[in-house]
Amino acid sequence: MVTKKHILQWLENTANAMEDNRQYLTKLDTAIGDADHGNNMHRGFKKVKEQLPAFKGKDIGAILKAVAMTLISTVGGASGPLYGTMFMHAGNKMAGKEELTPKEMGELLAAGLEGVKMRGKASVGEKTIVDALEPAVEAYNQSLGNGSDFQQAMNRAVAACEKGAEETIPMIAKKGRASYLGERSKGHQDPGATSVSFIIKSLNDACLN
Amino acid sequence: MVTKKHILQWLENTANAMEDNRQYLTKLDTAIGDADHGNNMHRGFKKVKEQLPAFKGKDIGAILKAVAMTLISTVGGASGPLYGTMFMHAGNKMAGKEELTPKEMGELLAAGLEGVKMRGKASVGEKTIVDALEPAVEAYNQSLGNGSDFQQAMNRAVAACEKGAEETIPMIAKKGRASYLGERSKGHQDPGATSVSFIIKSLNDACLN
Amino acid sequence: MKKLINHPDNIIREQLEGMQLAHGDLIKVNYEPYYITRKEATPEGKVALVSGGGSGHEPMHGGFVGKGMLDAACPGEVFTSPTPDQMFEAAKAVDSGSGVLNIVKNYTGDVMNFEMAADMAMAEGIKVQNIIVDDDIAVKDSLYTAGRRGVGTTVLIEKICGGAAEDGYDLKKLSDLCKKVNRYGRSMGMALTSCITPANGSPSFEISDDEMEIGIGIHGEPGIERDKLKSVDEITEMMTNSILDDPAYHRVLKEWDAGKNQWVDVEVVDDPFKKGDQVIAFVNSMGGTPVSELYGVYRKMAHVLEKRGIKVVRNLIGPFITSLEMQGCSITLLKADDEILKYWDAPALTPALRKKM
Amino acid sequence: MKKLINHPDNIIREQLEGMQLAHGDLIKVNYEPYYITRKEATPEGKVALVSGGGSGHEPMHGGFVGKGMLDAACPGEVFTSPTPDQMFEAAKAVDSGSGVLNIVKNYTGDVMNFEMAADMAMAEGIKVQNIIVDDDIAVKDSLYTAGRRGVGTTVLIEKICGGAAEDGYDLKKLSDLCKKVNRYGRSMGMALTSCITPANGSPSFEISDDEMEIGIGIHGEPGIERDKLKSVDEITEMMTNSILDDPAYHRVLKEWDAGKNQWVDVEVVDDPFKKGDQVIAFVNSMGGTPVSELYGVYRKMAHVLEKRGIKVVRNLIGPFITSLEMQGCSITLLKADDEILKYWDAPALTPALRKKM
Ligand SMILES: Nc1ncnc2c1ncn2[C@@H]1O[C@H](COP(=O)(O)OP(=O)(O)O)[C@@H](O)[C@H]1O
Ligand SMILES: Nc1ncnc2c1ncn2[C@@H]1O[C@H](COP(=O)(O)OP(=O)(O)O)[C@@H](O)[C@H]1O
Ligand SMILES: [Mg+2]
Ligand SMILES: [Mg+2]
Ligand SMILES: [Mg+2]
Ligand SMILES: [Mg+2]
Repeated sequence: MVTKKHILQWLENTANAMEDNRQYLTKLDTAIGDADHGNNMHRGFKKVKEQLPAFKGKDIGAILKAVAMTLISTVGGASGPLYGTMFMHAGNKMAGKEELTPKEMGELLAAGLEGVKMRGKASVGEKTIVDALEPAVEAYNQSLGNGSDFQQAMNRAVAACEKGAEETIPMIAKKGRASYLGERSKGHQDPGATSVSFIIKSLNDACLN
Repeated sequence: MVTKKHILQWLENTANAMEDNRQYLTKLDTAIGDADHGNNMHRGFKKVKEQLPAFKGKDIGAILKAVAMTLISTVGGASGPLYGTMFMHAGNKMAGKEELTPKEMGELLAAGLEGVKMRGKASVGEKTIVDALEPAVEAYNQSLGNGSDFQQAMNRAVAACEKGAEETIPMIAKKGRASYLGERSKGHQDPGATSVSFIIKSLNDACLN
Repeated sequence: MKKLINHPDNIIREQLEGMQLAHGDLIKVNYEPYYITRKEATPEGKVALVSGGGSGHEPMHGGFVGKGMLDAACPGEVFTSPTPDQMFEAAKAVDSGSGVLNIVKNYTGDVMNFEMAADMAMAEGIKVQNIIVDDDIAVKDSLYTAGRRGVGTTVLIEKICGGAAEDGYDLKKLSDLCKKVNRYGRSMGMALTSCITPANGSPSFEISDDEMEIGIGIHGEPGIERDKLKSVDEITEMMTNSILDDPAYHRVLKEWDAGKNQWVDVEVVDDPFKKGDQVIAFVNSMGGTPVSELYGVYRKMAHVLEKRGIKVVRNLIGPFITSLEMQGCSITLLKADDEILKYWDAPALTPALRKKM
Repeated sequence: MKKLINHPDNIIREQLEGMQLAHGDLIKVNYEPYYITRKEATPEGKVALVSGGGSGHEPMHGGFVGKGMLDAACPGEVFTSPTPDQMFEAAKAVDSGSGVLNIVKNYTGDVMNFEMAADMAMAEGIKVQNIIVDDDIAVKDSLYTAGRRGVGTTVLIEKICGGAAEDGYDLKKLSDLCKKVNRYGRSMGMALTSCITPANGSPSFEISDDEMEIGIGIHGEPGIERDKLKSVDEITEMMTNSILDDPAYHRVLKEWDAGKNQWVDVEVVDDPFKKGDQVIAFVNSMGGTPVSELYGVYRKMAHVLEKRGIKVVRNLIGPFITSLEMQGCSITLLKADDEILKYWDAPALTPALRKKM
């Protein structure tokens, strides 16, 4: 079972990952964007991390919604509303829950993906967050459907997510700021697809403990 | 005797010297001024050179005054009025003359120096044109007074002028733009002192032929 | 990085404090969250005009808050869209009951954040419309991209719609004017140097001494193409002709349908410029290019327009929508009809733009 | 060298052509020799205000020609004083019979050229006075130098004396006001980068990434001292305090004595600022520094002034007296009495500065 402790650990791991990879994500965004993605993600999750102690009394749904509000009001840019909506939809779905079954974790992830797609209208192949998040969600749920346990499913999700992020390299961006570059957006890994892979990896790391 | 031909040759030599040393003079002015002295002198004497054919019918005084007007209306900056007044006073002194005795040449130079000093109020030691021009005029007239011939006197003038220009190096500027630098103006040769040494050298070269 | 700043983390706050100290007679800065409003409350019956976007484009938008232009502006982090809570709080602060028009530059982040803010404001009973500005012709198609960026026309819209709002336009009429000005305006930009965002401290793109970047946006993002540095005449001719030759532009823009009570997609088409058009010509500095060079651009642009039978009836020249200290310029041409000219000429008194006041 | 220009030899002409095309409703450019006048002739009875100086400081002076400010401006080559024939022709073009006041920045070249021009104009029967602006406190003494340079106060003088001239001041009264404003104004500047003059194509001074130049003029000349780059707070505090702590400044300035019919030397003393003074505060960009950073400067300056008991009653913020694309800023403080405030607030309509028109 995934407990609130795991969720709080996930958020802390994510905050640390964004701090560690601030420059890396910004560098990716320098190539095909406006050089702020690492700064944006770091600003948002730093704030989330500060608020973790205050989240302790909340249920998982409420925690995720509080994260959403924090991201929405601190990140800005494209990633703020996208990740904000991701956590908002995930939180709505998990309302009232104190712990999650592996199946519920699959629902959480799916709701998050659905939130990103609702907000950003992107599909796979457009060089966005969706290119990493959708394979991750699919891998997780498929793996679980095929009888894998939670840990195996999470591992598959992480692998699919990282692969999805890498596969954005040859893509021509069709959404977001990188799309202005047309052909010139080829050959660079998408910042958002990369940051979501850190989020999924952080979740896995949290649940391993 | 110095003829009109010599005077016209002087002006042409000066124009060529300013063209050749445009960057050098500007470099000197970059160190302690505003990086335009070579450009200013080149602009002025280029215009003078263009007008040389039109000067043929004029007497020496009129030629020098025409040069003055051209410099005044094309050079600008500090050097425009200074050299303009130098040629204006020299021209006034030589009014109506078609050729000059060595003594008259001395008067021409002295009138030019007096023009520069009247306009700029500088004395020797202040890191200006005067530091090169005054020794040159004194050397010429002294040499002539001591019985030297024209050529010897001119050579002495050139040597004194160049020495005067070099001796501006350790000086602290007290006039013109370089004076803002105070102590920092030390260690650099004055652009105006240098350009006047080209003018005197050009005169000597012209009269040698 | 050479900038007149303290710590990069504090520049938005400190520069806002500077604005407040400098222009306290015109504006009021709110710090939590950040937004700037006029000093005086929105008069009853007047639609409130709100805009916002990443910081680093000053004087846009904060410098355009004041009589005859914006009622509020929301500054984001440098080159990062502001957040919905800023926009929502600003809307609440300036709504007089006649509604709020949000002027939104077409960047994924700005559009999404303003949409969320509009939803929040409408949930509180505030009438809202979001109008998107997408005038940067460097972005060619809209089918395979996020669409054209909002650039220079934004400044002109803020002046023109500001004048009309002052004159009593209701939300519907003002939205229609805003959409028209956007349809009538087209821009193109270029850069000689990259800017440096304070948070990063290094150039947003590398460019050598003999190169320029064409079709640049205002966020230090790379442009559409890299070229050898050319003369101002060549650059200006290329930019002006590109704007004039740009064909009809089709795209789908989202707006709020108050009747249906939902966001709807509307197909919008810009017609190309044609001989005989009258225009407002706006030559803009990216920040590091001095106004003297803009006059060189203006000169050639005027020659090209004259040759093409386009008449410049008004102009604006200077650093109004910038990219930090980037060197470069943009040209915006706005087809001007009587309504547009009337409100372009209307009085305005803001920190950065002043007319008849 | 990265600039939006064609050949360096043609930039003055081309940029003037651009100004004419852009501002033909306000100004008229004369090309041989170069000078800019207002479009309309000087009204009878009005003293004509003329200024001029090297190009590269735009919008000064050409951008300040128009109602409420200058009647004419003479642009020289880049960073080089214009020539007497320009000033003489400009004086003839704008004199209405009530005389011409030349506003002359204190550089050896400007002073000498304007003096020759005044002599030429007076020989033609035009009443002339030359008033020297020397407000740059970076230059410490006047005994051993050419004296303080004319910098930021020039802009304020052109506005204030422009207003007074419009209001019917005669040549004597206007000269007195001009001298008072100069005595009341003090400036200091600094640079983060060097500018590049088009004719040279290379920086006027070398400066490394962690250095700044303090006490810089506006001609790309080196400053008074080189220092490690500091925070905007430290820089601003140092500049503001330097201006406030500057003691009485004694020097001898030349002016025309109409009674004696000759140039005379007049001893002039500036009194230092004191607690309780009201000031107009002018924070200026050297060209390449964007206005956002100026607000950072303004903020700290306002804090220092407040602490020192000096009250800012008006301000001006932006690139008004520049050094091509140089990055850096200057601060000018002008003690303001009722007369100065009255004409600072008076209407003006010029390409670069506008008030109540
Ligand atoms: N419509 C969209 N759907 C999903 N992800 C998107 C969309 N548009 C942009 N993104 C993601 O946002 C990332 C950029 O985020 P960020 O740099 O923080 O915002 P901005 O582009 O406003 O500067 C891109 O790398 C991309 O992955
Ligand atoms: N008062 C003066 N008397 C004589 N020479 C002067 C005086 N002031 C400046 N100069 C000379 O002028 C030179 C600079 O000329 P230039 O660079 O053309 O003018 P500016 O200083 O206006 O840029 C100096 O090197 C100096 O020799
Ligand atoms: Mg980004
Ligand atoms: Mg010089
Ligand atoms: Mg961004
Ligand atoms: Mg000069």
